Amino acid sequence: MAVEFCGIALAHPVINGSGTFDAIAARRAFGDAMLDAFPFSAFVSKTITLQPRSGNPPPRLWEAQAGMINSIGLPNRGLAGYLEHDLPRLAELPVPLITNVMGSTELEVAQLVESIDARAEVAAIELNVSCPNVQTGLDIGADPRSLGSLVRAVRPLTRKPLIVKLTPNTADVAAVAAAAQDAGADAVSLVNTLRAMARDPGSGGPWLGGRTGGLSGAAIRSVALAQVAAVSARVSLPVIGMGGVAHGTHAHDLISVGATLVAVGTESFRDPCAGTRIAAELKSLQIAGSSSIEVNRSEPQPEVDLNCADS
Amino acid sequence: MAVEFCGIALAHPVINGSGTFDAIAARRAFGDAMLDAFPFSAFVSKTITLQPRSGNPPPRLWEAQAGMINSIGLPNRGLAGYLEHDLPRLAELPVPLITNVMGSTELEVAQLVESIDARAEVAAIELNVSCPNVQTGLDIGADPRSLGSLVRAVRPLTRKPLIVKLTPNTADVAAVAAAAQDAGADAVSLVNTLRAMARDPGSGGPWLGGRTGGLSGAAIRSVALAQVAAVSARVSLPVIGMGGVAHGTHAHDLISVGATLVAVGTESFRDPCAGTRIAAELKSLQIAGSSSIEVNRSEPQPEVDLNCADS
Amino acid sequence: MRTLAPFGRRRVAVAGGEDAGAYRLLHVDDPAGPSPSPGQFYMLAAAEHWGAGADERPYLPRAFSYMADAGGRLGFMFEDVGPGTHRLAQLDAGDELWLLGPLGEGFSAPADGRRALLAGGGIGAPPLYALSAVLDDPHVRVDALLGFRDAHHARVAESLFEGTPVQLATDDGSVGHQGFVTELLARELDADDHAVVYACGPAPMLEAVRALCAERRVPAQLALEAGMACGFGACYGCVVALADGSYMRVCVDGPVVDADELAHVPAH
Amino acid sequence: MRTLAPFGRRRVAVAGGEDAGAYRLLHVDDPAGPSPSPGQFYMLAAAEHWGAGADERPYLPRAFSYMADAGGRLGFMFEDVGPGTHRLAQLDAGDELWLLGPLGEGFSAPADGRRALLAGGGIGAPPLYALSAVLDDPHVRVDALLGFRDAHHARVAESLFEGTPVQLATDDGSVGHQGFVTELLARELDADDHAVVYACGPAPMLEAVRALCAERRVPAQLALEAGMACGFGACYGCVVALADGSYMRVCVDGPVVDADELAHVPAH
Ligand SMILES: Cc1cc2nc3c(=O)[nH]c(=O)nc-3n(C[C@H](O)[C@H](O)[C@H](O)COP(=O)(O)OP(=O)(O)OC[C@H]3O[C@@H](n4cnc5c(N)ncnc54)[C@H](O)[C@@H]3O)c2cc1C
Ligand SMILES: Cc1cc2nc3c(=O)[nH]c(=O)nc-3n(C[C@H](O)[C@H](O)[C@H](O)COP(=O)(O)OP(=O)(O)OC[C@H]3O[C@@H](n4cnc5c(N)ncnc54)[C@H](O)[C@@H]3O)c2cc1C
Ligand SMILES: Cc1cc2nc3c(=O)[nH]c(=O)nc-3n(C[C@H](O)[C@H](O)[C@H](O)COP(=O)(O)O)c2cc1C
Ligand SMILES: Cc1cc2nc3c(=O)[nH]c(=O)nc-3n(C[C@H](O)[C@H](O)[C@H](O)COP(=O)(O)O)c2cc1C
Ligand code: FES
Ligand code: FES
Repeated sequence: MAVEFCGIALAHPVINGSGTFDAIAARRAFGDAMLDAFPFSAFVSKTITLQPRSGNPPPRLWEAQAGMINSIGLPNRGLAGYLEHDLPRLAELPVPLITNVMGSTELEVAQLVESIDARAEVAAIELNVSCPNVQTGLDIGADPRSLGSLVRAVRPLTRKPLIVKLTPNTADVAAVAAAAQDAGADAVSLVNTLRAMARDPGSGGPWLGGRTGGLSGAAIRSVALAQVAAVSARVSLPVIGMGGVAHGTHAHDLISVGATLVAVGTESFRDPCAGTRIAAELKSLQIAGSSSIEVNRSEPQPEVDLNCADS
Repeated sequence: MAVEFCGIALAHPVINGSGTFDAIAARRAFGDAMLDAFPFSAFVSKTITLQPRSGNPPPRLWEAQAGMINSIGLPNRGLAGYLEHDLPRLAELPVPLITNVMGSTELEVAQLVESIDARAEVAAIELNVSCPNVQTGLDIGADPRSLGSLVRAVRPLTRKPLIVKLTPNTADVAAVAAAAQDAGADAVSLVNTLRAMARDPGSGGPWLGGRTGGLSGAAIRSVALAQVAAVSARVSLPVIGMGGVAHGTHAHDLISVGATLVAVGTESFRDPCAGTRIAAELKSLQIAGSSSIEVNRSEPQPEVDLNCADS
Repeated sequence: MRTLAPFGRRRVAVAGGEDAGAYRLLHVDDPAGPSPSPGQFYMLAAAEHWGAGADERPYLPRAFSYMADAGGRLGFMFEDVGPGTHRLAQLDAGDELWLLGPLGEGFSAPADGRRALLAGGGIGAPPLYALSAVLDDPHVRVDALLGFRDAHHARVAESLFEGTPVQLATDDGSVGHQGFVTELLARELDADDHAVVYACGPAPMLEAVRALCAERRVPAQLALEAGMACGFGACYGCVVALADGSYMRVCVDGPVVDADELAHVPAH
Repeated sequence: MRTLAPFGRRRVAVAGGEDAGAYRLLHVDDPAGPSPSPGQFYMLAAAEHWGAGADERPYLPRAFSYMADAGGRLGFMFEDVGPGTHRLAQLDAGDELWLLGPLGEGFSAPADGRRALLAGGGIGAPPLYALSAVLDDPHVRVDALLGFRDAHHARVAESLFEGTPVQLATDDGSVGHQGFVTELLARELDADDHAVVYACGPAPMLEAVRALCAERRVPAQLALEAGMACGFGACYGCVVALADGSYMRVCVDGPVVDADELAHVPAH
């Protein structure tokens, strides 16, 4: 099950999705037993921004059909607080660290990448680009051009593997992935959450403090599989696949369409040890199946003239 | 509950989603009792193309988490067959008819619109634009520019209300809706299905004959609500909202964020009379609630600087 | 034959359930429903807890041929092969079901004095049993040829087909002929091929029956299966390719089809 | 006080369930779990059929304070207010649960000879009952003040709080004082305010307790509620704003919080 990812040796292919497992809080709740049984082969931090953020006003959660919507709003201590307070504690985890960062300008992202690059505790950097471009209003991650220029600008600032986390809220995620690859990214990860909304049963207004939020969990599994397949077919970079993974079969599906690693998010809320369970289920599937999975990184092409998603 | 839509008087706001109710087949299964208890206030045809299509090879269905994926592939008799064989039978329905059409070129769409325009039995025309633009490869409905030019080209060819059915597989559906409005559309409908995929548990390859398919049903409800809210806030056109509607509350949610009509798709597979039930539930909600629903067509704006769908 | 279904699903009560070998028998009270025609089917869903099973399924209703129909009480027989049948197998007296039907085109009776040969494999038995119950014309000879995996699966055959001579075949020979039901069928056709063959079962078995009957020029009616979402022609999901290259919808054009309309019976 | 939870959810058996007035009591065997501290909670989900309820929910586990803890048997009390509690209310002896916990920060015992005033509203009673069971120091006076909608809801109070003097308040006056539990609390504080107030209940009631204790300068520990996804600090979803403008996560920083850390108790 051991796997190499951008030169980093990992015990198995299952890691966490950014923002879905707080190892520091989990240690408060479960103690050091959590370290010995750490569920993931690498730990991805919650998104870090330059300045501290308190996040969105509550309510931040809505339970959807076989999924959930969140509008957490990236609460974090900010870069300085992360480096000083969080990173030393995270360094005590038994696995490599990936720091996820986001900035609203190229300059911000550059500062984040440079400072993280300076820290030996961090094995890789993940860019969260699911935030609006100040000019276009579109998410940077939805627009190949602005994503490309962002990655090109920060790529030289670090020798660490640079992972770009793609948003699913775009017409052609494979084109965005290709732009990331051309701009020098070392890997891509997807999917982030699907933009969604819920109404307050009482007031009738938006339920979430952030008004809209992101859908995750089982409900998005088949959308994630389609996007990971499309991206894996288009780019040669290693891909981290995620979206609704709850069992080894789901991880196996993502790996079979081309993912190198699989990340678990929402399922950890239902089962804090989901990562361990899924890695074990995946292992037995891989042993059962043709020793190693035969990976197919060619995009599924319809045989039909008009292929319409809807019918 | 009576409502006017583009000058068409409807008994209630609940219609069917294109391709999710075949009134001719239903009459074979249920007889004329189906006519007397027809569930929808208007009937939308399955998508009609210029030439006959047999559709995608089976399997065409996959059951997902609280939803389903289809790759039907727009089987239909083609324009001539529709006009000669289907339309006379559909004209026997007790409600106004909306014909949904799709073409892969402007010329094809123009021919479809012109010929449908000539038929008095048809009350309105819906354009399905969830198909790839031959040049860009992107769905026409994902690209404001190509959609705008398509609508501008065919708008003059009919006096009937022209509805544009939007795809959710795009970064900014409101921008596409705005392009449709600027080009002269009379209404927009959304959401179509979300691009999704499933793997064959046996072979490991794609399960669906069309390789990828479209996700519908409860799983996409909260994504549809967010997109209908965003579109209603951006355009002044009447909006037909759909996506996972299974109960009156879901219809009520869509109308509250600005939809004029609500369409039911997948739920009709679980309950053929879902339209009738949902209209009744909606009615009692509207009576219970502030006499008429207070509609809010202003887009939900986050109070936070960085609004990231994912957090 | 097609009996029209009332428009709309009905919430009905389970009168009882029993395990029969590898299968589950479910008896359902449908007082408001019409009497169905053999080969027709119903869409079933548990009224409670339909979903949240393996992989958060089932979501859609499931199709089942009716096996028996006595005074508004319907009988179904199925095997637990996934989340839908697993949930249905948990139901017992007093539980409730959503039921839609009867749906589809059923079998048509044998013409011009032909004998009826019922060839079933596994869960293909139910519609054939329903057929045998109505073929009570003394001038029509009826024989049932049923194939099962093993004696455990074949056990259900005992409780069925009273009055109809039954020959069994099992893959492991633990009861009856060891081998395929089509071998029994060939033997019967050798003896007397002035017959109509009625078949239901797994695709490979149906394909074998189709090929055999085509070669012998014996008319055959096959009850097909396909994954379904709606059961009444709404979704176009349940198609099977016909010999002329077009597709039929198993739920409205079938499930029973004349064998010679098919070039072959597809795997799914 | 905080007892660490074993890492990972445990599949445990329901020992029994009973209806107590408007509430459901659930007794759960958790032999592998540690003994929790009053005010802590567990995340619960039915092992079967968790989902496919109203609106295809629940999907996430649900948070419940434990009410009793005797030799590895935990007691919970809840009201059916939605799909999650509805499903849990169906569970009975032999059914299984997924359980994670004990979680969060519980109450701390009263210091320097203060009396303990337990103020509960509706489903706020359980953690206070758990607290009363451990405050068995004869030198510490304990009084429970419990508010309910009506006598039907108040019935559960009888079965609880043996050994602790209980005063009841109901909205409709059908039993005990007609009015708010905070009126009983004010009366008690008039009599003797060398006390620590422990409160759990609906937000408006907690806010009234907070305001009252702030005004009287009496220390109060509030057990808060918030919608939760994980219960162990992973999702950042369960936040409540503190007086200093920052947010606390109810599941790891709470659920018990010193009242003076809050400017007010928010509605959700
Ligand atoms: C007209 C008709 C009559 C029938 N009569 C009977 C009967 O009398 N008795 C009986 O036992 N059965 C009968 N069947 C078959 C029955 O409908 C299926 O066994 C049932 O639908 C299986 O559902 P499930 O959830 O238990 O299994 P599923 O999980 O649905 O698995 C069944 C098959 O579907 C495929 N599959 C697996 N996962 C998925 C997915 N997520 N989405 C889509 N397909 C998937 C696989 O090929 C699998 O073998 C009939 C079918 C038809 C069409
Ligand atoms: C620390 C803690 C301890 C608790 N202890 C107890 C206890 O001992 N006993 C007890 O009865 N309860 C207790 N609760 C409350 C209990 O967790 C909730 O009542 C339960 O989660 C309700 O779930 P439900 O599915 O039944 O209802 P829900 O449908 O979840 O409704 C509960 C509330 O959530 C909101 N809501 C409605 N729909 C949604 C949605 N789709 N997504 C998100 N929110 C929604 C509404 O405000 C609604 O009033 C505790 C809560 C916490 C945080
Ligand atoms: C509560 C919550 C918080 C999240 N926070 C972040 C975040 O801070 N940064 C980020 O890149 N992704 C974040 N995500 C997205 C997840 O990392 C993941 O991409 C998404 O949830 C899909 O995976 P899942 O379906 O397994 O949850 C968050 C998701 C959830 C549910
Ligand atoms: C089986 C199936 C077939 C469909 N066929 C069409 C179609 O032919 N044309 C079209 O515009 N939309 C088609 N749709 C999309 C629906 O009209 C609708 O937009 C979508 O299913 C979302 O609604 P729902 O969640 O209520 O099903 C189809 C959907 C399904 C499930
Ligand atoms: S099952 Fe929907 S058309 Fe046959
Ligand atoms: S419930 Fe997830 S952080 Fe508190």
